[in-house]
Amino acid sequence: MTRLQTNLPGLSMKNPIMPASGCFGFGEEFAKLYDLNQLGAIALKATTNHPRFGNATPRVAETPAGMLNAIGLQNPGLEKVISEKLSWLETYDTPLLANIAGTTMEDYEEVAANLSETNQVGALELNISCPNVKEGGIAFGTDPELAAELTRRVKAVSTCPVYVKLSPNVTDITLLARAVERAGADGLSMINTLSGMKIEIHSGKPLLANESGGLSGPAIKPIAIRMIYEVRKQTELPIIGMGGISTLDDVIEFMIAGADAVAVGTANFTNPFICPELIDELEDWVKVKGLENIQELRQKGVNSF
Amino acid sequence: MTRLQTNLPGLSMKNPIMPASGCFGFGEEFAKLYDLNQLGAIALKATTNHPRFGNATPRVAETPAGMLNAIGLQNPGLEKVISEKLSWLETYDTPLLANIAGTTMEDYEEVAANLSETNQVGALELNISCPNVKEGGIAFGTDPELAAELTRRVKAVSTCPVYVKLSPNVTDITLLARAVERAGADGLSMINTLSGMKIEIHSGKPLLANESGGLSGPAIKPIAIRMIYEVRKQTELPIIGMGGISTLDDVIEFMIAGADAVAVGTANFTNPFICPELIDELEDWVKVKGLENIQELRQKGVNSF
Amino acid sequence: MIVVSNREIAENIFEMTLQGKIVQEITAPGQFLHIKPSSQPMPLLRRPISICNSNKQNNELTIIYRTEGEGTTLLSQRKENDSVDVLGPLGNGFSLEETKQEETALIVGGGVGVPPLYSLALALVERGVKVTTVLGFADAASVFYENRFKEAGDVYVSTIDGSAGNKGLVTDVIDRESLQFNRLYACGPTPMLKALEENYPNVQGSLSLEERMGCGIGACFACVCHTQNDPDGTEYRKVCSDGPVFPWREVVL
Amino acid sequence: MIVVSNREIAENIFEMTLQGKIVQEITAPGQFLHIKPSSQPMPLLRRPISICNSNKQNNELTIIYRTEGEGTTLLSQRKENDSVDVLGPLGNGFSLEETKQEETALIVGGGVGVPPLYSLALALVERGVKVTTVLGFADAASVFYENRFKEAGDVYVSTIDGSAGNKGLVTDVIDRESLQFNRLYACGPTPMLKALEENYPNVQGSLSLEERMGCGIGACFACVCHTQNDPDGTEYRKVCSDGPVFPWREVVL
Ligand SMILES: Cc1cc2nc3c(=O)[nH]c(=O)nc-3n(C[C@H](O)[C@H](O)[C@H](O)COP(=O)(O)OP(=O)(O)OC[C@H]3O[C@@H](n4cnc5c(N)ncnc54)[C@H](O)[C@@H]3O)c2cc1C
Ligand SMILES: Cc1cc2nc3c(=O)[nH]c(=O)nc-3n(C[C@H](O)[C@H](O)[C@H](O)COP(=O)(O)OP(=O)(O)OC[C@H]3O[C@@H](n4cnc5c(N)ncnc54)[C@H](O)[C@@H]3O)c2cc1C
Ligand SMILES: Cc1cc2nc3c(=O)[nH]c(=O)nc-3n(C[C@H](O)[C@H](O)[C@H](O)COP(=O)(O)O)c2cc1C
Ligand SMILES: Cc1cc2nc3c(=O)[nH]c(=O)nc-3n(C[C@H](O)[C@H](O)[C@H](O)COP(=O)(O)O)c2cc1C
Ligand code: FES
Ligand code: FES
Repeated sequence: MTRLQTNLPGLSMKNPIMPASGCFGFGEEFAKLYDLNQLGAIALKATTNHPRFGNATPRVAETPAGMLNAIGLQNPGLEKVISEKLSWLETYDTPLLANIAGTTMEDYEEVAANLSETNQVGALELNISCPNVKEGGIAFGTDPELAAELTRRVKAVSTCPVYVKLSPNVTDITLLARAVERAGADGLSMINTLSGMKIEIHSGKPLLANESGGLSGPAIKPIAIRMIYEVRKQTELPIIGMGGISTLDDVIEFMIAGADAVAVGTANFTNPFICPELIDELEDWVKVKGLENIQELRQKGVNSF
Repeated sequence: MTRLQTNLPGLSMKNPIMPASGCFGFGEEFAKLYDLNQLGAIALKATTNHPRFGNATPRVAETPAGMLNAIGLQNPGLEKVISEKLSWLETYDTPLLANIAGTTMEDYEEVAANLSETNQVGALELNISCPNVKEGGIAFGTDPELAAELTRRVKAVSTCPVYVKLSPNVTDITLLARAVERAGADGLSMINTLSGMKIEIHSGKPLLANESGGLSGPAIKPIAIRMIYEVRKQTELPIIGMGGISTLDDVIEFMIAGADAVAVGTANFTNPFICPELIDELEDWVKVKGLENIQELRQKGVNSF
Repeated sequence: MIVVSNREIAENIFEMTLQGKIVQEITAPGQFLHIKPSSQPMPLLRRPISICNSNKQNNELTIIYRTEGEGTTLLSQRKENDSVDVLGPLGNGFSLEETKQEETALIVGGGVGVPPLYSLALALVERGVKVTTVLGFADAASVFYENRFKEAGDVYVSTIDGSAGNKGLVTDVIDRESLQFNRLYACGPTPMLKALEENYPNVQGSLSLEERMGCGIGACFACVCHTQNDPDGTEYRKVCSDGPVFPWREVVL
Repeated sequence: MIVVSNREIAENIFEMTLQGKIVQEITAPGQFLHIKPSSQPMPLLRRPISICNSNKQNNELTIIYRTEGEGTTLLSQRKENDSVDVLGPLGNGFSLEETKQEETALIVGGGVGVPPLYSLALALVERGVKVTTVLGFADAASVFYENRFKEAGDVYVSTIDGSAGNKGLVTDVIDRESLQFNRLYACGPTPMLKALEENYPNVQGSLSLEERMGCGIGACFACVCHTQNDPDGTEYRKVCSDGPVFPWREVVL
């Protein structure tokens, strides 16, 4: 396993593959299917200070090679996440990346402070980009100033490294990346979903109760690759890459583009065993290719072969 | 045919369906397959003041439910477009939407002035959003001020209506739409392609010689629908909708979202007869639904049924 | 799983028999499968389809589905011996224990809500429960399994246009025939379930719900619904893993 | 078109026979088909595959393809009697007129560049042209159609690893055997075509090119290449509609 070992700030990972936030709950369901210790890390579902029910249903819709979701950050809230979810996860030695969300900067600070205090999460992932929260969450993800200020404030109250999850719904994602880097981010996660909509022509209405939702899945992969490639040219910050990964080739493509590790989201719904399968395939591939360690891929980037 | 009649500024169309710019050349190839007079209009390939060879090959790549292209605005230049292409098109009575591109505002003005002077084009479509032109074309599409100024200047030298083709690679497309509306645009075309990339993992290099390219096809449809829906809420300007249309349901979905007419791009490559087929299907559907005219769809919008 | 047979049994209604080991894991009528419609990567998401009946001896189960859109249409094209990617059995089915011997169970199904009720009917009869079934369809062409349900007891069919059985809704039939029952089991369109809940405010038994799903296993929160006694609106149930079967009046319809 | 047969004739190399009226429209060896790999919407783009041979009597044509990626793999799974969505025949083939009776044509093919040359060889022989063929493959397992080409004249096979025929490149064979010819026809990897063009700077004849395509009919400008005598670099040819066959030294390789 050592060839796949991937050490990122706060996350000492057996391999560079983790499930993406929101597509894996807090791990309980998948723990019935396989041993979570196989995973490089686990990105937890977004946690907010108070419990959230989320949006009305329907919350998901299928699109060509993708899906829209408007879950609306449903979660049991900070207190229960700590008392129930994190304590359940304690038996695993896989590092946790706790995704946090909020409406105001104070919300984020509260969640960040409390979660990092538990010493149970390896790192925090600031979800500044969820397109399904209307109250203002979106602005953090599109305005470099706000993103930087939020990063700075969360860093100040956190005892563990902080990754910022970038939104693709922006004109120039490198501006956001550089802004949060200057503000002290320890790493980047990219990309979150693209804002999209589907209209159900029989009713003539948007299919999702929330009208629009976040587009994920293979359809968005070319956009994710382009953005990671662009950001990688401008920063050496660790990048957790995601957006449509469902095959070994996808994992390799993301790492060549500049990702240090990858997260698998939507593909968990099609194949709940996708993460351990990809880990096995990657291990075989690295051996066949004779790579000493997986980091060579991303370090050499587009000169890999 | 009258139920499908669609009258937009400069374009008196038998039906609301046209091929999208760049996916139909100047019509010559498709004229061998069917009578171009069946089409509502024809969006011509982008024309620049001087001939352009475009980018190195490979220029196209397939992606999940989509494709990337980096043609780079190859075209024979203003002079030949007028002397060869427009004169060939003279025998058709289908209105022409001439897509124009350039590097500087003066380029656009020159092409716009000359093309509209021919009296052969019904309207102009300002391509301010082609992600494959590096010299600055991109800035026009992402900066509302620049987009507005360009629109104003092109309007000033044009004798026919001017549509502005918006880029989806922006944080808030409604800002662009409103800026060009205030600057005098007669209509909007949306959306152009999303900037994307594919890395060929065997070589470890971007597959396209140009590295990145524009993502089109069904994959981007949810993004197009969302953007048209958003823009429609803010303006009554005519919208030519496009992005992944390949079925009758798609056409209807775009019109409900707020498009007055639609353009079909990538689908012409899969099925060169797609435009006349969709026109026939739409005509049947309108009859079955008992609509007096197709505009009812977009006028009622999400309250259609 | 392997397709044993796949045939149209009513207009746009297909019955597919599948063979595979997961049949052994079925614990109750009302559980469902999460099915990948095609062997190709697209369409992306699985489709939830109820288990209609199963046979542990030969590892076979039956599903019945209507061709609604892309996924079910692709499913209808699968042929004998094709292999189908199936996740399941998922969810919690109907609990049989709640109905005592000699009691009468009224089973009410609407359209493609009918399938999961078939194995329920058989299981109830096996327990010694008396079963009466009311099946509602759009029209004569979409009626299926009427005779199968007769194995379990009296069957009333209604169609909206009256082209088969009684004209009207299932609730009309129940009223007209003054059907009496101790327990009510239902699956079908939400308006039907709502009407039943309103007409029989004290009814005991359970209903099976539909909701659009992502994962099907409880991880993505696509399929949640509100609960009825929940003043602050933060309580929820997941249709895929807490349901799809719920007691009457537990969740908001 | 309808699949008459589809079978593996060498490692990852399939020969498919298709039937349909468009066979009547074939005008020259070297034209190609633009094939939708699957009956599903994905993959989106068609795949260009050369016509290997055709028979106007029974409306059949043959293609030979290597399973490279998603599209050709899907094609390899198509079965007898399946219908395949085919656009074509497209492009301009080899012109036979340029070679006179009694002249000698050297045909050089590399890998999956070999197929279009087969009908060319037959057509040349029919004109009374003498044909010598050199076929280059990666290894013994990928060799195909060696015997077929023998119907048209002498055949030399080379493989890169020497596991069949001569070891080395096709150009090595031509040198070693001092093959003489009036015309040279070639199709294969660009490095092979380049080597031929450099080794025989005055050669007459033509070559067939590959380029990634969108439309396949000349409308999208995906497949252009530069021309050789073009000081300002704005001249171009479209591989799909001006080619795929070009005279030597017309386009930049
Ligand atoms: C627990 C459960 C059991 C079901 N059992 C049956 C059954 O036994 N027989 C039967 O015919 N149908 C059943 N359904 C409905 C069935 O899942 C949908 O008809 C089917 O998913 C439609 O897929 P499609 O691709 O044909 O349609 P599309 O409209 O193209 O589907 C697009 C997307 O929407 C989802 N979707 C569309 N309609 C529904 C729906 N009603 N419920 C859930 N998801 C939907 C699809 O799964 C897919 O992800 C059940 C649904 C649930 C939730
Ligand atoms: C005029 C012409 C004739 C050809 N004739 C033959 C033939 O007779 N036999 C044969 O085996 N191959 C032939 N090819 C190559 C064949 O088109 C590709 O191998 C095939 O498209 C690969 O598709 P894929 O989906 O399997 O591969 P993928 O790599 O998954 O394809 C992805 C995309 O790239 C395109 N692509 C990939 N490789 C090529 C290529 N070499 N040329 C053009 N497009 C490519 C595909 O068409 C598709 O759009 C020909 C190509 C051209 C241009
Ligand atoms: C159902 C669903 C729920 C999601 N919830 C979250 C979330 O809570 N927090 C977050 O940062 N991202 C969330 N995401 C985004 C994913 O983590 C990921 O960034 C995105 O889906 C792209 O990856 P994919 O294409 O592999 O799914 C969610 C995605 C989906 C599909
Ligand atoms: C090969 C190709 C070339 C294109 N060239 C142009 C162009 O010259 N000018 C332009 O405005 N848009 C161009 N486009 C964008 C299309 O007009 C259209 O906006 C986009 O492809 C989305 O529609 P689609 O998904 O139906 O293809 C091009 C698209 C493709 C695929
Ligand atoms: S479908 Fe994912 S939680 Fe129910
Ligand atoms: S493939 Fe479109 S021009 Fe050649």
